[in-house]
Amino acid sequence: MTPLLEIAGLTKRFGGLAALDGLDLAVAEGEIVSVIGPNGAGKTTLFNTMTGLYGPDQGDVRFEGQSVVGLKPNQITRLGISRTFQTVHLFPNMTVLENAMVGQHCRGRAGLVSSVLRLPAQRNEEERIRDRARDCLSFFGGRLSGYRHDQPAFTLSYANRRRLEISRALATEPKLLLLDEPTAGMNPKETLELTDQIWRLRKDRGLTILVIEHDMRVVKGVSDRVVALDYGKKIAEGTYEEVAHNERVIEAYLGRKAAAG
Amino acid sequence: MTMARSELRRRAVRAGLLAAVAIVYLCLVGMVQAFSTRNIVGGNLPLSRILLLLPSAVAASLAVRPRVRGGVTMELNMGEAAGAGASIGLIAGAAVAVGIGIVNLIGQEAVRGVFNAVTSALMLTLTLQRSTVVGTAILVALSTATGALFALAGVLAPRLRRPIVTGLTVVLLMGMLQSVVRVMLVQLGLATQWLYSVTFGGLTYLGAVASFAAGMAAARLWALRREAAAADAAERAEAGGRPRIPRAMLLVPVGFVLLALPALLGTFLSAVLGQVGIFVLMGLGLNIVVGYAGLLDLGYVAFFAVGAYATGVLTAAVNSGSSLHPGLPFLLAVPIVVLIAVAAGLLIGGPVLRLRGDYLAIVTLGFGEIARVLVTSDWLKSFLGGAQGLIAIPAPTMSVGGLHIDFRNPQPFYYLALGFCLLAAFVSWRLANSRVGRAWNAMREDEQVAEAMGVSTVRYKLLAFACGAAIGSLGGALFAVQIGSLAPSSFVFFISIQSLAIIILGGMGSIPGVIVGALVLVGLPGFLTEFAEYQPLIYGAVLVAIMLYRPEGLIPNVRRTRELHEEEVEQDAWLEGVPEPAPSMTLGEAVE
Amino acid sequence: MRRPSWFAVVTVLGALSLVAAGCAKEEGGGGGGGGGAVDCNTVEFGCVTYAAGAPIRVGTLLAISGSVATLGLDSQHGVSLAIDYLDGKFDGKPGQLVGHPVQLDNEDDLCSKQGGQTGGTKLASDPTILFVVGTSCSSSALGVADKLLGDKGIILISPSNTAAGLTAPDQHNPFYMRTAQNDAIQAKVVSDFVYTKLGFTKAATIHDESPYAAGLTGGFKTFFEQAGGTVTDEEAFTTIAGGGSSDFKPLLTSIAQTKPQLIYFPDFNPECALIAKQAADIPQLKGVKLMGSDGCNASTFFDQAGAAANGVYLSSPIPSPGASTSGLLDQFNAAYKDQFGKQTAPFNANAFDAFNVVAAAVKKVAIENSDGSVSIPRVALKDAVFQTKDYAGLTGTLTCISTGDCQAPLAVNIGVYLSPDVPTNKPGSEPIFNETITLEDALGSG
Amino acid sequence: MADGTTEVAPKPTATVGRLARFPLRKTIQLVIGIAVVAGAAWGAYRTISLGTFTGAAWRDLVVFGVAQGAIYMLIALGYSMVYGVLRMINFAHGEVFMFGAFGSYFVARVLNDHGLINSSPVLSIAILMIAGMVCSVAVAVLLERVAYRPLRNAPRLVPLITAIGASLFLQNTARGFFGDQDRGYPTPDSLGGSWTILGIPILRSSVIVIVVAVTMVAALTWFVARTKTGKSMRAVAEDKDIASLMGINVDRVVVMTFVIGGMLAGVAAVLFALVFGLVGPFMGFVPGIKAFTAAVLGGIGSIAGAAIGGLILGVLESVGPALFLTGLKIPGPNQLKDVFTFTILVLVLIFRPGGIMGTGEPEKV
Repeated sequence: MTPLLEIAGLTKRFGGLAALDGLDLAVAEGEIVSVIGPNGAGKTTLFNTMTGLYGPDQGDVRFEGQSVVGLKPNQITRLGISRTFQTVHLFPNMTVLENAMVGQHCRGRAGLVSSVLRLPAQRNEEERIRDRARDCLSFFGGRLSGYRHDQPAFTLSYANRRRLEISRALATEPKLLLLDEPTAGMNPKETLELTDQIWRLRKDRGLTILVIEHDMRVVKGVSDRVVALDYGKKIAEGTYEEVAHNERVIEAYLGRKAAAG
Repeated sequence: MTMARSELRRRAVRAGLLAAVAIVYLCLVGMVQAFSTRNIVGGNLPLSRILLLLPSAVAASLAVRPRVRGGVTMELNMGEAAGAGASIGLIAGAAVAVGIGIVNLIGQEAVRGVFNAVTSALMLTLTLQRSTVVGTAILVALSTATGALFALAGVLAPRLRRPIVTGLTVVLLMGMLQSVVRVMLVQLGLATQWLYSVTFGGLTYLGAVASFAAGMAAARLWALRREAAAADAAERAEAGGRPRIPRAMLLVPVGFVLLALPALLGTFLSAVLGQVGIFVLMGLGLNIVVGYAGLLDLGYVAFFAVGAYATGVLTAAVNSGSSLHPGLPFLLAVPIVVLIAVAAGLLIGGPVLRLRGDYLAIVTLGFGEIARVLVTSDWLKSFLGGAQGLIAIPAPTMSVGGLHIDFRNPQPFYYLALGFCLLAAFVSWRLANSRVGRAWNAMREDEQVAEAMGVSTVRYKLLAFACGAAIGSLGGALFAVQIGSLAPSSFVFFISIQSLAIIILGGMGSIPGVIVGALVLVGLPGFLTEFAEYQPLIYGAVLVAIMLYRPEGLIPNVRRTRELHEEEVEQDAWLEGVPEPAPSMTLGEAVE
Repeated sequence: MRRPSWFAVVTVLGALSLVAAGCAKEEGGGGGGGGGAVDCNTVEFGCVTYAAGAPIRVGTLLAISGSVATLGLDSQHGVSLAIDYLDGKFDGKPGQLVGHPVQLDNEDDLCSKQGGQTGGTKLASDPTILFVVGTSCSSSALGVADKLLGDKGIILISPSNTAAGLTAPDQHNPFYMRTAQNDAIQAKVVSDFVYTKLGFTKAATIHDESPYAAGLTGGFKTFFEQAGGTVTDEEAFTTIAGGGSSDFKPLLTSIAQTKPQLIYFPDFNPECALIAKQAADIPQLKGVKLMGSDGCNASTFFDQAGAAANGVYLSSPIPSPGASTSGLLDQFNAAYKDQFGKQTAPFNANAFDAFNVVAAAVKKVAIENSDGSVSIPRVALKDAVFQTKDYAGLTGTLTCISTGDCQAPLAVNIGVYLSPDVPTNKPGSEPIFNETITLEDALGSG
Repeated sequence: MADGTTEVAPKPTATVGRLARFPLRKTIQLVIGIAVVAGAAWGAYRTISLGTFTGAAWRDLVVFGVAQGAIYMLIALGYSMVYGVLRMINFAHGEVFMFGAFGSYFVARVLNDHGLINSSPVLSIAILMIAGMVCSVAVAVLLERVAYRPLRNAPRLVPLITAIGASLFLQNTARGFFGDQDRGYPTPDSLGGSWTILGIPILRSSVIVIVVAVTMVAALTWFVARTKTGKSMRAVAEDKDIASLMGINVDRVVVMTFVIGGMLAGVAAVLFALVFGLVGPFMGFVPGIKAFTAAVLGGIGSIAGAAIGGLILGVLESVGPALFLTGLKIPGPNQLKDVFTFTILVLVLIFRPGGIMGTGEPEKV
């Protein structure tokens, strides 16, 4: 069986610096894979390249067997890859519900004419979009439900903004979800909660998840497999235990720290 | 709690100085003198005198408003207010007096070498047509008295103040709109001499009193209605029911008034409303591009030109200055015009897809200029008429049961414009509340994220340009119909600014805002033709003032308001300490 | 207190209008009268009736604001003086027309189509307006104000519209006329001057995208090529106020490549002055003569162009020489200076004549009613104006022709200004060339 | 959590359409680019093969263009500096320029009345420059204080619209104050005529404009690179918040930026007035728009970019109509020069969105 996601020889350079350098990675359906590595290792660049924000210089990204290189971000989202951002990027002045409804955009078809005439098909679709958006928000229980639906997103607390971003990504109905440091800025309680929720995303929704994370407890808690990057190359891959004790990984983290100190 | 004396003094001096700057500015820029011939009431109250006293009045009534400092409201008593107002008026009056003195010292000729507006006529206006010393003294006294009076009005209870202010405003408006109202009454076959003086043109004293009373009565009625409505709402909230009258029902009287207007207002006012209609269309179109999609287009006049010229060329049946004159009927031409405009929108939108904000602004400005250059050019003269423009554009006509309707006549034209506006407003409204509108919104807020969430920014940007172009071209088509001939000098950058000012004043993204914006910025100057010269100045001031003090516009769109006051709301929320709802899951569940 | 609002407002408004209606019927209305040949109730467009002592209302639709205000205000002053002179003397006190005072309603044509439309609609909507003097700018009238007012049977008579199109047979509106000279005349005279007097056969033209300048350069081209000359280059620029550049050197260099003997630029200032100044800086234009028109011919040209004004030919249409002998022109000029100061544009005398031509016709057709009111039938008034023949006006002996041109045979002076400092060469000095022709002459040859 | 509370949405299997990978936008833009360049090349070929223009004429056109471009350059620097520091387009900069010209005009009139303009031209030009600078700086600083400072953290469209409003307001204020007729600006007689430099006769006024402009650009480059204020300007341009944490007074730096922009505009205004001999309330608008275009063209925020953009624009406006349109027998080619201005702007931005000297990197998420 072909893996859901297959990355082969992916290379992306900025000027002379290779942010990604011949990276290979495969993710099977239903897996949760963590990507770790020191700052500047190329983790976010990996996400950006996969989702079409950057075009790779070399290599290929195959999703469900077909290459997504050269597609625009919105097309890739339509194929079933969705993501969150390292620094939260919501639509701050739209309401919570509207944010999630934007996620549903790629699953709708209503265009200019049907929107203006409000044809039955468009009305049904609007209804469906609303229902699904509500459903995605309800994933976090009461945190984003009820009166919160009509609040503008910028009034949310930091943790809730992260949750809304995940809900919005869920609303695109992805098969593969890319989470970029989902627990950054959360307190330990919230972090624990989110760890559990990442599990549930797979259990309830059948998602395959690729997660960038710094918090090793989270990595340990969620990962089926861990991939470590440094200088855009894969330096280790395996279970949490294997990677955590890999010498090159330790060196990569400590070496950077030593250099910085 | 009353205010510390020193603080009061500081505030009065500050307000007085601001009023002084405003008066001196109004004199030097020529506005005072320009309005000296329009008598408002009788022969002794021309608009120029009102303008001279207005800054003191406004400054005084604002300066004495209660302020909240550190959670404590500070109010003034009547005596303090009158004193503060008098000093504000005195400072402002003294500034004018000093100005008069300086002019007399240096000599009028020398001053006029720099400031054009300092003429002997202006000096006479300032000294109230009297000798310099006496006139100046009277002016200062008047200014002081005005300051004191308006400061007193400022501390009155709102339920007393509002009717008075409304009454005065009505008198002022009736006086300013004298020729318009007079013509309207004459057309309705009503008498005017009791209301407007034949000799002075302005209101008679009887007319002024009647107008004031009408204003007071209207304000009172409005207040009563508000109270009733509030009581109603409270009752409804208790009962938890829906409004007694469905909102849609309110449209019936509104629609009735809209339909009846031309008959009530007569031809001239209908013509002005027709012009307002043209700019409502321009505003609605630009609103899609700027308000919904967030693409600042400074060359919107291009679509106006496309609409007008395409209509002119397509409907002309005889040689109109263009070698093409197919003579299509208007209704057949309009869809073609819209298609041409959409093509133009895509042509402009295509190359600028990657550009954002400021870059987009300058490039679209360039496209607007290119449109103007092309319609003027000798190169395209044989198609578009060049500098001489197009003439003999036929008016659409219709025959209903033997009644021949010519849509160039102001009243039928009003209905044509109304129809187009309703259509455009409907389309805008439906789009705003749909998947398309949501995509535009998302794109405006964060283009890259919107794209990552599956919104094709290329498609939606082009769609916004195309919709904006289509609606704007309808405005152009109406313009061609209304004027019947086109000159390239009508298609200048100022039209783009005018459209922008309309949506800024009304509130970006707000459809009622566009209508109000067009009424204020296009309608009022249409009624007050001597303001035409100061129209650009007033537009500039409006743009700056709105952005500084009320960036969401007069009739804001909810989301825009949030955007512009994001910081404040955040602070408020923090102050109020909005509690986080309890987590829906116990800690135990979350722990492995 | 349930729903006081709407009903109350409507009731109050209704009551007010009833009161107003009660006071109505004092003025206006049918007028009834109409003795003599005309029955006001049946004749097309009816009559305007003014009650005893009520003022006759006359509109003006002139460019009275913005950068062209000098043009419109100047004409407005001409009309005011005409009202002053109704009693046969310039004494600052208004005279009366057929026993009624005259009241002016001054509107602004903004020198644009929109202005013509707004002002025209406003005046056309007032049934008490007898006739309108205007517009200042041709574009405000053409197809806009002429039609709006004409549709109501209101005469529009312009002191300063010069565009040929307004009185072209296929475009002329029956209620439109003018006392300003048709551009065709000036273009013809300039062409004659350049071809015959100077003996040049190659000329280039520059217009400023205004209908006036484009009309003159177009007319010049037609006449000049008929005479046998060649127009080597036709250039145009956007005015500075309209968004154009102040740098004419590239444009002049381009023109220089076509080797004309003369450059004709019938534009306005400051562009005329800039062209004259910068042409002096182009070595390849050495020996090439420059020629402007009445648009350039203003004191600002000499101020701004300085020494570069030397040797520039300027044309200037003037009232025909016979007119000033009556002494009226001198009186008029003195009164103008007395009441309004410096004359800012050349069309005040045309405005004076415009008012008077119609006033004379009013005297012919006005019907005095028994109650002291006066009725003026609109169509008869128009016809009477068109019958004007050899009327002794300020600008000459005026005759109206069927396409609305009410003009004296026009003299066009062409002067050359050797130095702005030599008083004799200031505008209004002795022309080096002058030609007096009628419109028929000009058009007949073209 | 109970199962089945959330219905798992059916997963659509979207497939990539055949044309999905087709770079539509790039293709459109490439086609436009090629069409314009090909049209221009064809026009130029026809013009040159017609041979109406002499070599001297081309040389003159280039020199005129460079002189005009030098003025654009000076104004463009003001736009660029403000943009660099505040990320806003000071649309009213053209009016700052205009007020500078009026300020110096009133001084020039006094000097002329005393005959100083002709008797000591160098001194009077220096005085005029100072007068122009003072006036422009005053207007620029007032503008910043009243209209822009309260909006420093507002969404980006807000200050831009304010600036457009301020531009309109200032323009019409000047019109009300000083009248709408242009006024003749007294110029020294010695400024007329030309000097021959390297065998090319160049108008004296052009030489002065070019020399002053180049000097100012050099001085500004030095100022920004070397002085303390210049360095803090660069720091604020990088990141306002961090700069203020580093102890830089951001308000002061912003005011300094407007002061310098105003000074450059004042100098440009005096040069403009000396070359064309005119001042008027609308004189700032067109040079302002052109300079703004030049700044964007060169890469807004960059000093070298403003200089290069100004020069390109000046030369293109001067040479373009003659070179590209004469051969195509298009009547009134100079009428169409704004079409060149904005076409080159669009072309450059299509291929280099940051302008010629700018960076083309997309914003980072």
